[in-house]
Amino acid sequence: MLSKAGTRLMQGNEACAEGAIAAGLRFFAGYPITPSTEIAEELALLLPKVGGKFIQMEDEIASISAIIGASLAGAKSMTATSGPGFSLKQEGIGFASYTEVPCVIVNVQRVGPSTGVPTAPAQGDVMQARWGTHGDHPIIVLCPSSVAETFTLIIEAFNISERWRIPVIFLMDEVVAHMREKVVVPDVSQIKLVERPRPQVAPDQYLPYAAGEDLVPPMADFGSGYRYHVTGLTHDQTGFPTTKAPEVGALARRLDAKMKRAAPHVTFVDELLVDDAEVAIFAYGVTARAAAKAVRDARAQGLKAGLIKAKTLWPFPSEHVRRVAERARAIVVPEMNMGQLVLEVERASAGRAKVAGLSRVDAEPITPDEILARLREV
Amino acid sequence: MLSKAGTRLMQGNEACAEGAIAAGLRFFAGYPITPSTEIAEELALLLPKVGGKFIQMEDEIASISAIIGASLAGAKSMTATSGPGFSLKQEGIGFASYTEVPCVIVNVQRVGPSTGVPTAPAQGDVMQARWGTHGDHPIIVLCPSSVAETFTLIIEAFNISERWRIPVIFLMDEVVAHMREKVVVPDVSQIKLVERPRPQVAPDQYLPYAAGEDLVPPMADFGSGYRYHVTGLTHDQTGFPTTKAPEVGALARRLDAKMKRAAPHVTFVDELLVDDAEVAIFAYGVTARAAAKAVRDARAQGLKAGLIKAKTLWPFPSEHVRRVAERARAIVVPEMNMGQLVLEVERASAGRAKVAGLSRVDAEPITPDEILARLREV
Amino acid sequence: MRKEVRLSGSGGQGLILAGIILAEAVIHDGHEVVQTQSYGPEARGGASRAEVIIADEAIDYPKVGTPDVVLVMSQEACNKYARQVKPGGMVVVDETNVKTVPDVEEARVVRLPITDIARHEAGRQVTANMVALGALVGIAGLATPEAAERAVRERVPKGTEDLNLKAFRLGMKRAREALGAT
Amino acid sequence: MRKEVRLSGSGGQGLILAGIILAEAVIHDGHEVVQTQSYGPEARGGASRAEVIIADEAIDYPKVGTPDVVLVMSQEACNKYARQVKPGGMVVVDETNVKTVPDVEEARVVRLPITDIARHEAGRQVTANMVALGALVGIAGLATPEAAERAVRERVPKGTEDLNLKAFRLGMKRAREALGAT
Amino acid sequence: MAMPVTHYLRTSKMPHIWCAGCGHGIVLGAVLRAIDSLGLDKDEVCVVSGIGCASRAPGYLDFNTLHTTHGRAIAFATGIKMAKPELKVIVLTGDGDAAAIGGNHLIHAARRNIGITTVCFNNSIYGMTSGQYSPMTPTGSLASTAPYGNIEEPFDLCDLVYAAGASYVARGTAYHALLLSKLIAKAIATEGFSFVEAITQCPTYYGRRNNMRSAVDMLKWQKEHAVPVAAAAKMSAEELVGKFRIGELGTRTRPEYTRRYAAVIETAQKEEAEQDA
Amino acid sequence: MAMPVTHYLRTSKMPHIWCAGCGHGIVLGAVLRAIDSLGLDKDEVCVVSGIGCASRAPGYLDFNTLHTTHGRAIAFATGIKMAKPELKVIVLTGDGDAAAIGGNHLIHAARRNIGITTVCFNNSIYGMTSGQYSPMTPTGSLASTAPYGNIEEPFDLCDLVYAAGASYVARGTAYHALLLSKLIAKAIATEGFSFVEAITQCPTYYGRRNNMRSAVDMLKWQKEHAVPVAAAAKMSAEELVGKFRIGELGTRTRPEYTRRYAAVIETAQKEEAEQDA
Amino acid sequence: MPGSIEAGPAVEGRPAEVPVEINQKWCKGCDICVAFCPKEVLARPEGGKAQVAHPEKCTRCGLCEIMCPDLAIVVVPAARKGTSSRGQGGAADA
Amino acid sequence: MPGSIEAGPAVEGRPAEVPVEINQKWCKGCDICVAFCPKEVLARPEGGKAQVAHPEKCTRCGLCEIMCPDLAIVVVPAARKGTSSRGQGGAADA
Ligand SMILES: Cc1ncc(C[n+]2csc(CCOP(=O)(O)OP(=O)(O)O)c2C)c(N)n1
Ligand SMILES: Cc1ncc(C[n+]2csc(CCOP(=O)(O)OP(=O)(O)O)c2C)c(N)n1
Ligand code: SF4
Ligand code: SF4
Ligand code: SF4
Ligand code: SF4
Ligand code: SF4
Ligand code: SF4
Ligand SMILES: [Mg+2]
Ligand SMILES: [Mg+2]
Repeated sequence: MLSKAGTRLMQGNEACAEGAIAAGLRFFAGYPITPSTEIAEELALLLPKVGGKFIQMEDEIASISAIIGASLAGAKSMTATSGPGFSLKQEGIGFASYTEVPCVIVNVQRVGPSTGVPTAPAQGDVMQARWGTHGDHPIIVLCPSSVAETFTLIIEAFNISERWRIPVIFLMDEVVAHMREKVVVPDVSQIKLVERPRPQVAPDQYLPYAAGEDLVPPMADFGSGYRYHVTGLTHDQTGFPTTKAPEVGALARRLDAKMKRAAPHVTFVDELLVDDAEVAIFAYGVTARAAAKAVRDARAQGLKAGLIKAKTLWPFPSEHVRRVAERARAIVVPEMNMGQLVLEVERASAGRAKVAGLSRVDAEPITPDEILARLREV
Repeated sequence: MLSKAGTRLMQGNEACAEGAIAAGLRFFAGYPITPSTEIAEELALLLPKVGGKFIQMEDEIASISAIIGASLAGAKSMTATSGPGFSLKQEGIGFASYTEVPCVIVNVQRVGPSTGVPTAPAQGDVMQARWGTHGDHPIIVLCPSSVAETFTLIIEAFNISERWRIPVIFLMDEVVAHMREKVVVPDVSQIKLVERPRPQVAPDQYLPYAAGEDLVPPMADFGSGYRYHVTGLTHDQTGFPTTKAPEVGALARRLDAKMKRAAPHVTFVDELLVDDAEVAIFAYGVTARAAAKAVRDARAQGLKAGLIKAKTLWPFPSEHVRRVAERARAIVVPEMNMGQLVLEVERASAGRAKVAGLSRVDAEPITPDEILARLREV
Repeated sequence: MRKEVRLSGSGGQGLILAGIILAEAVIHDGHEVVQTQSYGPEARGGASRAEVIIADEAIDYPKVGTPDVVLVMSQEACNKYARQVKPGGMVVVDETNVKTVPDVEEARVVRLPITDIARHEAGRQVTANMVALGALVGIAGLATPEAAERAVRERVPKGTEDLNLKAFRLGMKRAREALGAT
Repeated sequence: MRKEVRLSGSGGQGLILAGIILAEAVIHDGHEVVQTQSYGPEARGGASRAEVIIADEAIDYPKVGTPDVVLVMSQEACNKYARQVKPGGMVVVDETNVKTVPDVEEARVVRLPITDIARHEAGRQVTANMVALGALVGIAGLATPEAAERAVRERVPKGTEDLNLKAFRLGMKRAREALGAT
Repeated sequence: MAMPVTHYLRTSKMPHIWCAGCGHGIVLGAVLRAIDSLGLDKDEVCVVSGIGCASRAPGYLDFNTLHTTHGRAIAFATGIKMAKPELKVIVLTGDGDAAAIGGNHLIHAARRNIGITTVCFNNSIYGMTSGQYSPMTPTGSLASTAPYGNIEEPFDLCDLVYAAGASYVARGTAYHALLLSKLIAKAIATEGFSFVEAITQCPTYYGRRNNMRSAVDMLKWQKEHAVPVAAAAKMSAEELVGKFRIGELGTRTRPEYTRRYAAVIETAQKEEAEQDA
Repeated sequence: MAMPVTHYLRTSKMPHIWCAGCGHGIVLGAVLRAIDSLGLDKDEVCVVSGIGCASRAPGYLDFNTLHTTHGRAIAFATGIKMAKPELKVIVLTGDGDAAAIGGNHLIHAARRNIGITTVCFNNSIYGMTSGQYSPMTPTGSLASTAPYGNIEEPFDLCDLVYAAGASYVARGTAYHALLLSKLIAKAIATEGFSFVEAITQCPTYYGRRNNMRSAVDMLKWQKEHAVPVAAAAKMSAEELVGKFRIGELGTRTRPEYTRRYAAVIETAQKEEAEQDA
Repeated sequence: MPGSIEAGPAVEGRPAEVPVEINQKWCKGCDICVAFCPKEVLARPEGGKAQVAHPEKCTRCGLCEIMCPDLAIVVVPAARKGTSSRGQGGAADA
Repeated sequence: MPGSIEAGPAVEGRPAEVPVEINQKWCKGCDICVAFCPKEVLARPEGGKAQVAHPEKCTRCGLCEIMCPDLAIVVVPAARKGTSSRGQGGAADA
C-alpha cells in the first residue's frame, strides 16, 4: 500500500499520510480524533514498512511532546489532530517554535468551538493556528484545497519546517480530509527533499543557537556527538537560559526576522484571473474550489471576477491582497467561520478596496452560488 | 486581611484576589505559576473566611474544568495562570464560551513563548486571548494598568461574565501584578454586583439555551430543581446535541450576535487629550502608563499628543480608533510584544492615519522616552 | 460533462465501498472524479451515503447538489433522497428493501430486486453492493464495464474477486433488462 | 514631586519588607506611591532589590529610572547600584557590609554601620532592615516619622513591634547624626 | 427497585445512539438501578461525562447532566462537588476518556478522596472514533491503529486507582449486570472517591476485529473470563492468567475531601472572627 | 567510580542555582555516580526534564540535555527513545512535575514499559514557584497555598508507578546518597521503564514553613523516617505509620516497548516484501 | 422516591399473560435477550426486533430486562403474587 | 569509560596531606558536610564556606563528597595506598 508512483484514488487524509512519508516522515505520535483519525490509522500501517515509527500517545499534549523529542533525535516528525486536540497542543507548539525544532502539526478542522460537530467541516481555526500559543512566535500555516494538493503541500510542509526550523501547521478541513480524488503520485526520485541545516563545525565549536546569514541555526541530532542543551526558557546562542535584556530581545528579534526571511520562500498563492478583476475573491481550503467555480460563473455572466487562492495562510500573503486591492473594487472573503482571515484582508487592503466577508457556519460548505451572489452584491 | 473599606497598599495580584472576592468569587481552582501565584496564595487564605472554596488542582486543564463545573453549580468562579497555563486552558475556555458558563480567567503575562522568562513582563498573549481556542467563540478581554484599576476592573469582569454568560479573560502583566500601589477599597455596599440571569419559568418549561431579546439564555444552577443538559457539542435551544444545519448555524450566529450586543456595555476606554491630537497613542496595561507620561511630555514640548487607553482589548474598541484616525496624523501603538494589537489598530484605521508599532521584547517595560521619540518620528 | 451520483441505503450494505470502486473505475477511464461520503452519527447504524462526481475536467466544487443518478437501497434512503434527483435523471431502486417510491417527476425510476439478486442469484447477500454497482454502470453509463471490473478486482478482498464480479455482472445485466422494460 | 528610592542588598536582609513599610508610610502621609521589587533567579539567594516611587500626584510610569535615594546593604549591590543615583541624590551605605564605595559624583554618600547597629544596639541582626528604614526616613525625608512608625507597627509580626520600632528609631537617630557629620 | 429505569430516562431522547448490542446500555441500566436502589432524588444527582460513546450516557438521563471535554469529566465534577457537596456526583466515562487522556484527573481525584463516583465503561477500545486501541486494549488485539497487533499492555485500572488512594474500587461486567448494579450502588453510597470498572463490549469495533462476531459472543467471553474475587483468592497466579477479577477489589476509610474542606472553612472563619474581635 | 562527578558537569555553568542546602544537588550527584558506575559514554546519554528547581538539573550536565515544558518530560523522552532506542534516556523531574501535571505521562510510560529511567526529586513541595503544596506534600503540612494545613493525602508514588506497570521501582533519600546512587544505577540498567523516587529537601520553602530550620535537620528527618524494605517487611502496619520504605520496592520483567516496536517493523517489512513479491 | 412501588407506564393495565414487554421502538435486535433468556421465551425474526415467543415459559427472572442494552425490556410483575423481578435489580444494602 | 581510573583535575598534583578539597566557588555554606562528617574534620565560620579544619582526622570515608549538594567536595585518594573513596560511590553491580 505504500505510495508507488502512478495514478490513484486517495482520500485526503490518506494523501496527507502518504505524502508525509514521501517527505521523509519517520516518526508520528498522535491521539485519535475525528476527522483526522485516518491519518494516524494509515501511518500505523505504513510507517513500520519504511522503518519508521508510530505511537499512539495518551493524549495530544504527549503527542506533540513526543514528536519534538523525536525530531531532536533526528527523525522527521509529525502529529495530527483536530480542534480540541489542537487547542491542547498549543503549549507544545510554542516550545517547538521557540526552540526551533522542525515538525509538522496537522489540524483537520471541524465545527467548533469545543466539541462542536466532530464530523462536519469548518474553517474556524485559522486565527488560532497563528495565535494559539502564548507569546510571539514564528509559525507557518499551509492549507490544501484538494487531495492532490494535500499530497504535494504536505511535502512542502516538511521541507519548509526542516529548512527554516519553524513548526508548520498543516490546516485541512473535513471536506478535503475525507473526500477521495485522483492523485498522481510522483516517482520518489522526483520528490525534492530538504534536510535541516546541520552543524559544519566540530562539537566543541558548536553554538546551537548561533545563526548565520539566513538566521537559521544549524541543528545537531541528539546522540550524534554534539552534546548541547535545549530549553524553552529564553536562551542565548549557547542554548542556555538567559534573562539579560539584550539577549532576551535578540532572540525574539531573530525569530521574527527569520520568519520574515522565510516568508517569500513559503508563501504559496494561486491567482486566477485577478489581473483585470473588478471584484476579487480571497479564499482557501475547500472554499477556494467553490470560489473558482463562482469566478467562472461570474465571468460567464460578464462580471470580471478573480480569485486569490491562498495555500499559505500564515505568513499572510498581504502583498497579493494589496496588489489586488489596488485595482479591484471589492474583495469577497468566503470562509466557513464568522470571519477570520477577512480581518487580515481588510488590514492588508488598508481601505483601498471594499472588503466583504461571507461566512457560513452551519456545518455545510459554501456553495459557488452563494459566492456568486455576494460578488454581484458588492 | 479581608478587604475592609479604606485605603491600603496592595500588590496587583492581591488586588485581583480581593477584588474578585468583593465581586462575589466563591470558588477558585488553580495551579501555581509565576507571576500569577500570589493570586492563588491570597485566595487560599481568604476564600474560606467568606465560606468560599479554594482548590489547587493537578494542572491548569483540571483548574479551568473545575471552575466551569463550580459555576454550573452556582458559584462565581475564577482561575488564574500565566502563558504556559493559559495555553493549556484553551480547550476549556472554548467549552465555557460555547456552553455560556460565566467564569473569569486571569492571565498574568510574562515573557514567552514557551517558558520564556517567568519573572519578566510582556504583553505577548493579547492575540491568544482572543483566538487561542479553536472555532469561533465569544470572549471578552479586560486589561488593567494599575493596582487600583485591577481591583475595580476585576469586579467588572465578574459582572460582565455573569450578565452576558461569556468567559472574561483578565489579562494582566507582570509589572501590574507584582507592584504595590494605593487602593481605595470601597465599602461592600458601594459595590454593584451583577448576577447571571436565572430562569423565570418552572423547571418543565425551562429551555436552557433559548435566549430572549438580549440573546442571553437564563441559567439555572445544577441542583436547584432545573434538570437540564449541558454539552460542548453543538446544541439546540433545549441544550441537546444537534447536527442539523439550521440549528448549528443558529447557535454560532446567536453567540456572535450576543457578543456584539454586549460590546458597548463591556468596552472600557479612557481617552486622554485625543480631541485635538495630531498624533495619538493606543496603549494598554503598564505600557499605557508610560504612554500617559509621553503624552504629557509631548504636550510640554508643543506636540499635540493624545492617548487611547484601552481597558477592554476584546471586543476591540475599533470605533475609538476609527474616530481618532480620522483626525490624527498617526497612531503609535507601543506594546511589549512584536506587534499584536497594532494589527487591529491598522485594520480599524483603514488607511486613514499612519499606524506605527513600537515593540519592546527584552523583558523590560517600554519607557515614556521611547514612546515620545516614536511620536516625534511619525 | 459533470455527473453527480448518490448511493444511499443503510450501514452495512457496503455502499461506501461501491462508491469508491465506482470512483476508481472513473479514474481508470481517465476522467476526473471526487468521491465523498456521509459521516456522523448517521454513519453508525442507520443511514449511509456515498457520492461520486464524475467530470471531464478538474472538479471545483466537490459536493453533490442535485444528483443525476440516485441509488436507494433502503426505504428510509428512498424517502429522503429519491426526490432530490435532477430532472431528467435516474433513480435506481432496490425493490427488495424499498416498498414505496415517492412520485419522482421528470426522472426515470428503475426498480430492481438488488438484494434478492445478490442473495439468490449471486449467492451471498453481502454482494448487493456489487449488484448495485453493476446496475449503475450498466444503465447510467458512469464508467466503462472494463474499468469497473478492473476496479472491483483490485479493491475487493483477495479470494472474493469472482464472487463479486459475478454479482457485478448480474447487476449490469439485470439492470439493462429492466431499463428495457420500463 | 517625584522621588525614586532603591533599596538593595542581598536576600534575607528584609529589604522588600522595608520597601513595603516605606510605601505604606507614604500612603499614611497621603501621598501617591508605587513599590516594586526584583524577581527572578536573583530573588532567590543572591541579590535583592526593592523600589519605591513617591509622588504628589498619580504616578504614571511605575519603574525607577535614576533613583534619588539608593540604599546599599551589600558590596555587590553597592557596586551595581550606587553609581546609578541621580545627581544631587543620596546614597545610604551599610558600612558593616560594604567596604568600598565607588566614586559617586554629585551625590551625597551617607555611611552607617547599619547591620552592626541592628546586631549590637537594637539587639537582633534581623532588624537591620528597620535600622535602614529609619535612616531613610530620618535623612531623606521620604515619609514622616509618625507615618513610618505606624506602618512599622502594622506590618511587623505581632509581638515584635517594640523591637522593630527601637531599631527604626536607632536608624533615624544615627543617620541624622551621620548626616550632620558628613 | 422502586421505579423502572424509564423513570430516570429522558425517554424523548431514546432510542440511544449506541450500536445494536453495545454493552454501554447494559451498564447504563445498572447505573440507574443502583441509583434507584438508593432512593436518590433526581434533583440531588448530577451526572458528568467526558467524550466518547460511553460519555454520551448523561444525555439520556433525567438528572443534572453535563457532557464535558474529552478526559476532563472528573475535573469538572470536582468543581461541582466543591461548590455543592450535597450533590451526588457521578461520572460516567469510557476507558479512553478515563484512562488515556483523563488518567491524571482520575488518580488525583482518588488521591484527594473527593466524594465522586466514577463508573468507567471499559470496552477496551476507542469506540467513538472507530476503534483505535486504548490503554485498556489487551496486548495482541487488533485495532485500527494496531494493525500488527497491540504491543502495549493494559492497566489494571482498579489496582491503579486503589494505589492512588480511592476509598472504594470494584469491577463488574455487562454480563454480570446485577452484580454490577450492586457494586455501583455501594460505590455511590461510599463517602470518598469510588470507582467501578465495568467491562463491556463494543461489538462494532472491538468484537468485529477480534474474532468475536456478536455482542452475545462478547458477553459469553465476559462470563468465561471473569473470576469473582473470593474465587480468585483461592486460585494460583497461573490459573488467573488471562482472567480478570470481579467484585469489590479494595475498600478503605479515609476522610472525604469536601468534609475536610468544611473544616478548613470553620478554622478560617474562627480565626477571622478572633482577629476582628 | 572511574570519573569524578565534575567529569559529567558543565563546570562553566556551576555553581548551580539551587539554594544552600537544597537536596537536589545531592540527588544529582547520585545520578552522576550511577551513570559513571555503568561506564556510559556521554554521547549515549540523554537527559530530559520538565520545569521546576529539580528540572534545572540537565543544564549542568554534559550530555544531550533537554529542558522541556512543565510535566511533559517523559512524553518528550518517549519521542527520543522511539527515534533512537540506543540512547539511555533519563528523566530528571520534581514531585510536581512528575506527579501533579505530569502524572498521566508517568503512568502511561510505566504501562508501555518504555526504556526510560525517571528519577523524581521529591521535596514534597513546588520549590520553583515558592512553596505551594504538591501531590507529595504530607497531610497537615503548611504551604503557601495550604495556610490552614494541607488537607490532601500524598501519593505513594512508587506503589502507583508499579501498579501502572513499571519494570523497576525504588525509593531512596538524599541522606542515603550512596544507596540512592546504587538504586539509580540499577534503574538505568533495567531494560523497561524504571522509576526512582528520591526523597530530598527544600529547606527554603518546605523546611522553613514546617519547623525544620535547616537542611541538616531535614536530612536527619530523612534518616529517622526511612525504613529499609527488608526491615519494613518485619514491621507491623502501626510501626510503619509516619515512616516510609526505602530500597527496591518492585521489580518485574516485561518486554521493553521499543524492542516490541522493532518486532512490529520486522513484521510489517516482511509483509510488504511478500506483497511486492 | 415518592409514589408507589409499582409505578411507571410499563406496568399499568397489562394483561396478566404478557410477562415481558419489549419496546419495539427501542429494540435494536441485538439478540442478547434471546441468547441469554434461560427459558427460551424470546425469539427474533431475521432482521427484526425481539418478540415474546413463549410467554408461558417465562419465570419472570428479570435477566432479559437487565441485560437489554437498549433498555427496551420490562418484565411485568405477576399481578399481586410473588415479588417483582425488579426487586432483584438493586438489592444492594449499601 | 576510556582513560585512567584516577583521571580528572581534582586529583593531580595535590599534596598528600589534604584529604578533602572544597571548591570555595561552589560551596554555599549549607553545613551539611560539617554536620555529617563522622570525624568532625570540617568546620564553617559564621557566614562563610566550609573548611578542612582537622585534616588529620579524616578517614577519607567519602561521605562529605556524596552529601555535598553543591558538588563542591572531592575526597582526594590517599596516594598509592588504599582504595579511592570514589570507588564507594557507584559500586552497584547492575
Ligand atoms: C481532546 C480530544 N481528543 C480526542 C478526541 C476524540 N475522541 C472522542 S471520543 C474518544 C475516545 C473515546 O474512547 P472511550 O472513552 O473508551 O469511549 P468509547 O467511545 O469507547 O465508549 C476520542 C479519542 C476528542 N473529542 N477530544
Ligand atoms: C504549564 C505550567 N504550569 C505551571 C508552571 C509553573 N511551575 C514551574 S515549576 C512548578 C512546580 C515545580 O515543582 P516540582 O516539580 O516539585 O519541582 P521543584 O521546584 O520542587 O524542584 C510549577 C507549578 C509552569 N512553568 N508551566
Ligand atoms: S462503536 Fe462500540 S462503543 Fe460505540 S456505540 Fe458502537 S458498539 Fe458501543
Ligand atoms: S527553592 Fe527549594 S527546591 Fe528550589 S532550589 Fe531552593 S531549596 Fe531547592
Ligand atoms: S436485548 Fe433488547 S435490544 Fe437486544 S434484541 Fe432483546 S430487546 Fe432487542
Ligand atoms: S424474565 Fe427471564 S425467563 Fe422471562 S423472558 Fe426474561 S429472561 Fe426469559
Ligand atoms: S556540604 Fe558542600 S556546600 Fe555545604 S558547606 Fe559543605 S562544602 Fe559547602
Ligand atoms: S571523607 Fe569522611 S572523614 Fe573525611 S572529611 Fe569527608 S566525611 Fe569527614
Ligand atoms: Mg472505550
Ligand atoms: Mg518539588
